Amino acid sequence: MTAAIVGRNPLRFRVDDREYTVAELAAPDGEFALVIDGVRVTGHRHDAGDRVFVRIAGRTFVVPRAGRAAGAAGAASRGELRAEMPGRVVRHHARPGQRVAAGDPLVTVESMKLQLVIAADRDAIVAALPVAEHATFDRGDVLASLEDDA
Amino acid sequence: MTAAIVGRNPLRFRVDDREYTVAELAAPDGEFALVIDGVRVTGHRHDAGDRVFVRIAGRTFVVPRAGRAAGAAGAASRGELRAEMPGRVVRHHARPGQRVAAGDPLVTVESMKLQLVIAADRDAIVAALPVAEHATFDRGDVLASLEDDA
Amino acid sequence: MVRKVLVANRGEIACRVMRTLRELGIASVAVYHVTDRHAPHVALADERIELRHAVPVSAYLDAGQLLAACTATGADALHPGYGFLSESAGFAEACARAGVVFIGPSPEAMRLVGDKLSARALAARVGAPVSPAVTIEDDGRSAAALGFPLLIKAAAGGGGKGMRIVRGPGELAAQVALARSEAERYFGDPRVYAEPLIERPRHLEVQVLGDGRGGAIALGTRDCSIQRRHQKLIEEAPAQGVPAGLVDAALAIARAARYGNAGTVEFVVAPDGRYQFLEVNARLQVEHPVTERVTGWDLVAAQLAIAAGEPLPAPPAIHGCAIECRICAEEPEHAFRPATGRIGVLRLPAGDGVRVDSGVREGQEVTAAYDSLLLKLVVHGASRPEALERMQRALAELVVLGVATNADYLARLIASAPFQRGDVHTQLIAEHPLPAAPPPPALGAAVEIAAALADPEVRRAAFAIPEPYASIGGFRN
Amino acid sequence: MVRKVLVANRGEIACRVMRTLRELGIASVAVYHVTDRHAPHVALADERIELRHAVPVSAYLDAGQLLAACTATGADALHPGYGFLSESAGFAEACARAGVVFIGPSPEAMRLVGDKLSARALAARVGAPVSPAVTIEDDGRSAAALGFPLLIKAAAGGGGKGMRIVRGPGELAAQVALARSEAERYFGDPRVYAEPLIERPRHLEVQVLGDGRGGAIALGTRDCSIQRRHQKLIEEAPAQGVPAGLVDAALAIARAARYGNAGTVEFVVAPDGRYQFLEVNARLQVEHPVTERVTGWDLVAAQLAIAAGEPLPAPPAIHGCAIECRICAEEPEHAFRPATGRIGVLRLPAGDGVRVDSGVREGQEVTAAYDSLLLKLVVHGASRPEALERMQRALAELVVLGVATNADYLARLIASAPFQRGDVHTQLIAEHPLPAAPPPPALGAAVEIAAALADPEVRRAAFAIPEPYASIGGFRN
Repeated sequence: MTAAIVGRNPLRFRVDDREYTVAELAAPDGEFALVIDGVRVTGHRHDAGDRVFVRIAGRTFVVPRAGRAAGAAGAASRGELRAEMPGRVVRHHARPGQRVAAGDPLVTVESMKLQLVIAADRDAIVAALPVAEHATFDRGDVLASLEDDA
Repeated sequence: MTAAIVGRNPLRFRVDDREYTVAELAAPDGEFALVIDGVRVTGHRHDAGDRVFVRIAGRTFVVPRAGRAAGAAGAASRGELRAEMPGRVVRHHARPGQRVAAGDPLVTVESMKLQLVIAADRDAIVAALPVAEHATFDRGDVLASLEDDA
Repeated sequence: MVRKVLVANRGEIACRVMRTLRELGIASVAVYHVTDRHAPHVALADERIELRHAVPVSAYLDAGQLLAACTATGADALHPGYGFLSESAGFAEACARAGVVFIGPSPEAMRLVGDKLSARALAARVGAPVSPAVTIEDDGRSAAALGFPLLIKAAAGGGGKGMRIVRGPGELAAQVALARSEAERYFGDPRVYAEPLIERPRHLEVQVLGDGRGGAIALGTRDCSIQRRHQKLIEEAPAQGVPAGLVDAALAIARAARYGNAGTVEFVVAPDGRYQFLEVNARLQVEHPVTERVTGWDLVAAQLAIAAGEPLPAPPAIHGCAIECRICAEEPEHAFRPATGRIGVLRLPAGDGVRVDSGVREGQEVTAAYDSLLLKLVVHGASRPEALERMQRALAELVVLGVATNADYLARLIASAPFQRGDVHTQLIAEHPLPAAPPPPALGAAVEIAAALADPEVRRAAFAIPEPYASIGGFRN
Repeated sequence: MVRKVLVANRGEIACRVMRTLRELGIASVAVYHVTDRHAPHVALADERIELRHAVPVSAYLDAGQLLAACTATGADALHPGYGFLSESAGFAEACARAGVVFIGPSPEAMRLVGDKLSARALAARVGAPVSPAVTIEDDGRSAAALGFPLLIKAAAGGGGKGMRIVRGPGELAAQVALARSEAERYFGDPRVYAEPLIERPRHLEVQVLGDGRGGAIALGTRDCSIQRRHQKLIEEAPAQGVPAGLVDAALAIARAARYGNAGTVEFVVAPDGRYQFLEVNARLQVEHPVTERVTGWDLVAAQLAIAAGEPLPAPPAIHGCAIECRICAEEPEHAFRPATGRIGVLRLPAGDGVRVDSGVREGQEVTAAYDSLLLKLVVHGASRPEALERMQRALAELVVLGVATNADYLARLIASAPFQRGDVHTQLIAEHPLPAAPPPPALGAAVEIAAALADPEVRRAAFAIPEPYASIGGFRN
């Protein structure tokens, strides 16, 4: 059971084969406020990296985030890992066509003087690493694309 | 009574004609821990922009900060306003030679898709606006330099 | 028993009422103006309804929107808190018409005690001492017979508004005119009266619960003499040196008024021990927690029980001493004028015997739109000295940065000899300004250095590290 | 009276001791391992000394460094808290040799009650019921005469360590060997003894204060039957259904031991009401706040008064009911195994009758280096039902995110019928796992959507705004 975006304007998520219309309201640090199918839902939330803690209605839930990419990239759409800020590719750790497991390193990038490793967010086959080693990229550029191992 | 840096390695401040050797220790958010002339001093601190709240030894002090520059730049040395992140100059609001008051806008910049106004941090005369309108700049570049109106 | 209560208030009192509702298994509805959308009382409630108004404070005074919110949420009762509409007989009547239980006294009792002249008459009728007062219908010369100094008050008044001190016949007419115009402006009622001024009085009050049928019990006394601008700043329970007969007088007044629900009967006590009836506050008071701490009772739960028609319990025993400090956004060194700012750092005291009733959170903007009360520190100890030590400890632990508060001033006041001795009166603050001592040089320098090192530019000059990475996330190291 | 106290502990108990020291005007010294440099107890103290050791927990057990810290800071007394060196007679002696007042019983009394066999003998001598026990010096067959099931315990033991249940003769020799090796490992003393196992017992205890000269008073009872892994999770005061004679037995033991300072005499109560002496805990207990709440006494202040040689006061009256929940970093659904993580969000409950003794702060890393206790929720109410409602409210307000805790489990446990009835025993948790119900679909979807929207990439896909600006500083909007 994970939530996937299936529409924008209005924002819609699919969870467990059901779709929900979602609007986000402002909330203080550590909290969230959503309107889901017209019902206001508020609670506390903390992103602990590999898992997200969510507290709603007096219950705390821990939602694991499988193969979350550390640092400067994540899965914008299911197949693509995009850069969150401009930078330079330092090294490739995989080749197109290679089978990788969730968490395997794909690319090391340097942004704002920090080196960050972009990792696979699921078990997959590397489709492409569009930015060559030592080449620079801009925010939003695709750093790696994956395809399902099927 | 304000504190000015008069030395580094070790860090030294001058306050009210006396000099103090200062070391900073790690501290949680909202707190500070210093060693001043060998004595550990801890407390809470909040930067409210135009004034800093400092709580030490059960007393709260409010330290005004005259003519502080808002936004993405500040006075690295007394005459220069430098960029804190890369960006592009959108517009100049003053010309070299012009007399400005503390808080007057000098340059509007765009960084990371946000527009920010760099303002004068004191009453002064604009010495230079080294980055032209629409030109890009890097972190640390001088965006404006001021000279005393004397 | 009610099932869902709309809390027609904000800040600490709204939070405090909701906590009891939750313990009783009663649903709560918050109302809020958009400026309060991140306020704690909105987060604490089970449901929330926005009140729309151009003026924030007016939103909470809008009877129509409040009753519409009751209808929309199915709330079968309304708790008014204090201030706002809590003492409006008209609003209580509107609630009754709408089928919503108003948690408070009946409109009739509110009207009776809300008018100072009818309340005085009632008190006199049951034998409570009242000041020799003169209703002023002329330019003031009718009051001169009382002698000077005189106090002029608004008949419809309360909270110190419309009150003027007259020290001699020369200023009488001018002050009467001023008092009338203030009374008209604040209360829509220009009637004023005069009474002899008692110098350096104590303000004592009795917490009562009435059943609305002529029964009432007392939950002990409070001393609320520490005031600034006629508003209380520190309260304690029980009061020391309560004159004989004062508590009985309060009960007689509550019974004669057929007072229902929680109320407070206030008295002024002269240095020689003589006392006079002052007024009745027909609501839960800001300072009710000190009574809760020495009785062990929950006054909001008691209000709900009375509203449900339950009989009054036997009066409670009093244990130890409780003290409350009102922590306000204000500047004691500038005549306690209200202060504004964003609360950047908020650390609340904890530990045994310390209760914090807070209506604010870190990150919250404190504006002039609302009352300056941020939170209340309430301590309880086995004795007054123990409670005082505990309050000093709580004040030392409290950290509110980003807006000026009276916390340091309160610590100096509590440490002062008159307060420690219990030698208090309502003019104490005015007579003892207690300015902060200038910091010793080492402390002053530490403050300046710590403040300088808050500045990213100073930090860069000092340490030459890229600041974004040094300050984002977790602890700096 | 002492002037400066070194608190040889960490976490909530160090904070709690320091708060009383501050109220009494006594300076406090914190000790800390570098891993605790940002911990609340270090910030709360007047002075602080770092203890150096490769193993964090060993730093707090290093008698030499602790006494050197007393010398360096001029501390004239030491409060050991609980755990660590609090029950080490050798350390208490070392303090005395160094001229530092150890806030606790005398080394002699500690030794007498610390050894389970000598404590049992003492209890039997004053007529307190003790179990028919057999000291095992062979492979266990000497214990078989007691019948089965049996409990094997370490003579030097405590806290459930070295304890083994033997259900039949076949496993006796193996379990004795295991118990011996655990006893040797934990306590450096392989002596073990056997006693008949009481099924489903309650754990009741008496808080005593002794003057060290044969005088002692009782501060009422506590029920600490709710345990997991032989460790207490929920405690309440006073205990219900206390067998006649139990409190007097506790006092007789404390007096015969010439026990000085605060201590606890523990008993096991069988379902039929018969009770047996269990052990004496020669220190302040984790659960002491429930006794503070029902007596109104400050037990740390009482410890300091006794250490200063003051006479014992008259025993206190007991008011209402107090309950404590230990909030631990652990996973109830995985046999309560300890959990680790960084506390990213921490919101503590507040309001009337709620006390929080916390040893953690937001941003703090919770590691396996220390005990899993994060904080204690303590509530007080006029009755047990009122206290239970208040605890549920406090648990609902508590937010700890970033590390798994037992808070939700405790809420389910308190809501369960046996606990509500007070039908508790030490095996209740083991017999009632109380798993969380799966969330209803709408709630489950809300959790997933809220979690997804915590991800910057999902946010970008959803809103297409530059995330750094959306999340830095103040409220998102």
